[in-house]
Amino acid sequence: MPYTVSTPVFEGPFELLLHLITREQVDLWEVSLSAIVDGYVALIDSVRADLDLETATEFLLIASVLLELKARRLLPGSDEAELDEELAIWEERDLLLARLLECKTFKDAAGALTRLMDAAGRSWPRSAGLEDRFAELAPDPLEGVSADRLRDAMRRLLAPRPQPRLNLDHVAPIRASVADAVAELAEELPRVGRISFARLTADLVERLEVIVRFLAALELCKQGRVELDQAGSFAELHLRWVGEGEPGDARAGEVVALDQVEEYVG
Amino acid sequence: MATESVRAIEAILMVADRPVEPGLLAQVLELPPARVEESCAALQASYEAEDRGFCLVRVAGGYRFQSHPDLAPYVERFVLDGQHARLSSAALETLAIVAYKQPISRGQVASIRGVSAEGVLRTLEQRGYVAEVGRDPGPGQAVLYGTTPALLERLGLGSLAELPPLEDFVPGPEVLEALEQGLRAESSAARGAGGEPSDAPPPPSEEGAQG
Amino acid sequence: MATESVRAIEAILMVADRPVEPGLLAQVLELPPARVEESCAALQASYEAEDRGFCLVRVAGGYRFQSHPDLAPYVERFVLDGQHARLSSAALETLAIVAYKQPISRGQVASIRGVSAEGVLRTLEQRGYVAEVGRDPGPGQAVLYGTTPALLERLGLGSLAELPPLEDFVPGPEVLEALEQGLRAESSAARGAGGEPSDAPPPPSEEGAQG
Repeated sequence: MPYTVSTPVFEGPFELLLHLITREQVDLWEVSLSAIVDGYVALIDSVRADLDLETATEFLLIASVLLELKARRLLPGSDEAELDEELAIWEERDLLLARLLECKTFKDAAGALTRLMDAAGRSWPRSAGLEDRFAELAPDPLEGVSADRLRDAMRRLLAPRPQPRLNLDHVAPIRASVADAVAELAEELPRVGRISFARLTADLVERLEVIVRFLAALELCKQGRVELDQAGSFAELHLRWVGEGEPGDARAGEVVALDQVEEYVG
Repeated sequence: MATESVRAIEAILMVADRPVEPGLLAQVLELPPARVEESCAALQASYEAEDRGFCLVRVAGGYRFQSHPDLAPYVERFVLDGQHARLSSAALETLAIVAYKQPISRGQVASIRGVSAEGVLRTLEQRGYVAEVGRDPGPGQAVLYGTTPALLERLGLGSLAELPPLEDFVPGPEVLEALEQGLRAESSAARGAGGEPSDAPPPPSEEGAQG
Repeated sequence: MATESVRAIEAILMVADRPVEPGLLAQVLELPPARVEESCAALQASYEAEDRGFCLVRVAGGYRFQSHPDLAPYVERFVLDGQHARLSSAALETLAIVAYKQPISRGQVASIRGVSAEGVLRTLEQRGYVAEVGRDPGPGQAVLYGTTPALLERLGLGSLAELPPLEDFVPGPEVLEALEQGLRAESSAARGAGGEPSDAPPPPSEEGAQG
């Protein structure tokens, strides 16, 4: 299915979500990501001559948000979904709902401000100021103005004006690097010897961090420094340090090769 | 016919280049402020009754003369440089947040909008619609922003109290329902492609793998 | 009662910063000039009959509203009170631009500031801090402004060369563009302006590098 790009401009993820939910009635899970990506590539090809960067990035943003939403559901959830986790998901949903409502409230308030401005904009104020015959009387407006203040005003004026830009932090607010995680594990595992993956990641809040730890564990396994064992499908995963360095030797981690380890960042 | 003080108000407003507070008029004319307000109201009414091409309005805490909105097409042609440049929707939303939530930090604005507020706030500051009004006493001492009299002038409002109440914009039940529906689809759809949205709890992980 | 064109004249004169030539009014309103003169005369008469605190006068350049001479004592008190005389940030910015980038046209000042500069330039001119120093030789022959010895005196500077340097401040692209548009005009006007050679504007370093 070809995905046509019609872009009302979305300033942020909430706005995009609002639009998707209230206007388009899109079921986020029905949208095929590969179709979106194909459409995106086709779009870039067709408009290469005069590529509207803004539209292109906007579209990329939409795709990324959808990807994030989808990805969230793909991440290792728990089979035996713990109550806490389930609550957390509902809490997350309520939080998102509250933010969407707030976003919508201020969007509508902005609409009211626009109407006020449009109405007020039909009048122009009198700004002629003093007639010449009174000009002499007025106190000197330069009272207290130094040459330095002039310079400061000029520097403010010359400062580059900010360009509107999209901030993509929301797409992956957490930056986690596998290299860092490998280093952490290489320091921690020799100390504890054997540990379950669940315990190893118990203090992590973000799923991305859990994933990165998992990838780090795989990396160490590949390097032959860690043994993984799992009793069966969905059973508890255990890690055991088999690399050089005795348990308790914190320096063991320093010898782990970190080149070629990927970074997972936003 | 017209009293001297009423005429004096007309004369002063004619040479003013920004709205003049009634308190200042009262001081110059040596009149109680209430009398000034009465006189201004009388002037407003008389210009209206005479169908003048200008009007006397109260904006940003003061009185000023301005052209009558009816005549915008003519004035526009005369003014040439459209001084009423439009704001982007991003700027307007940010402005709304600052107007209703002031004083507010950049971080708070960003968290409501979900995108960085730095660029937009700087643009609004350059336009003179928002300004630093203080510092957060907490750690970090974030700059706090508020709106300016120039914004009130641009909105044609006498004071911030004249802003339409924010409650007016809180989405109604149908929007709330639509949003809930949308978010529900998020969790239910992953259970089975094309499934009816339901109140189902979040999906078990093994099915997510099909998505 | 009042015809639309008469109301339009009132509206335009109310927002004009300088006297408006009847020819310009006629053009904007698409009326024969004689009709404009008639309407203005009728307005003058009506303000007088109503004993307004302002009047419509015909000065060299055209028509303008001004305060009624009777009420000068009140206007003087208002002016002396000084509350409206603070140098606005708009005036400060405009003065800075003229000081550092002179000679410069009104249009260039406006494009650097992002808003119209007419009223502010006029106030600064009235005050004797800026003055016309020449004309842009290009089409339109825009008036070019520069600062006066009175400004230098006020700031306690011996010459423009003593203005605090902007150092290595790199202007944003839109400022550069605004300046580049006027470079040709600026350089030729600087030759033609014939100002005191010692007061020549210091060539700001960042322009030297880019121009």
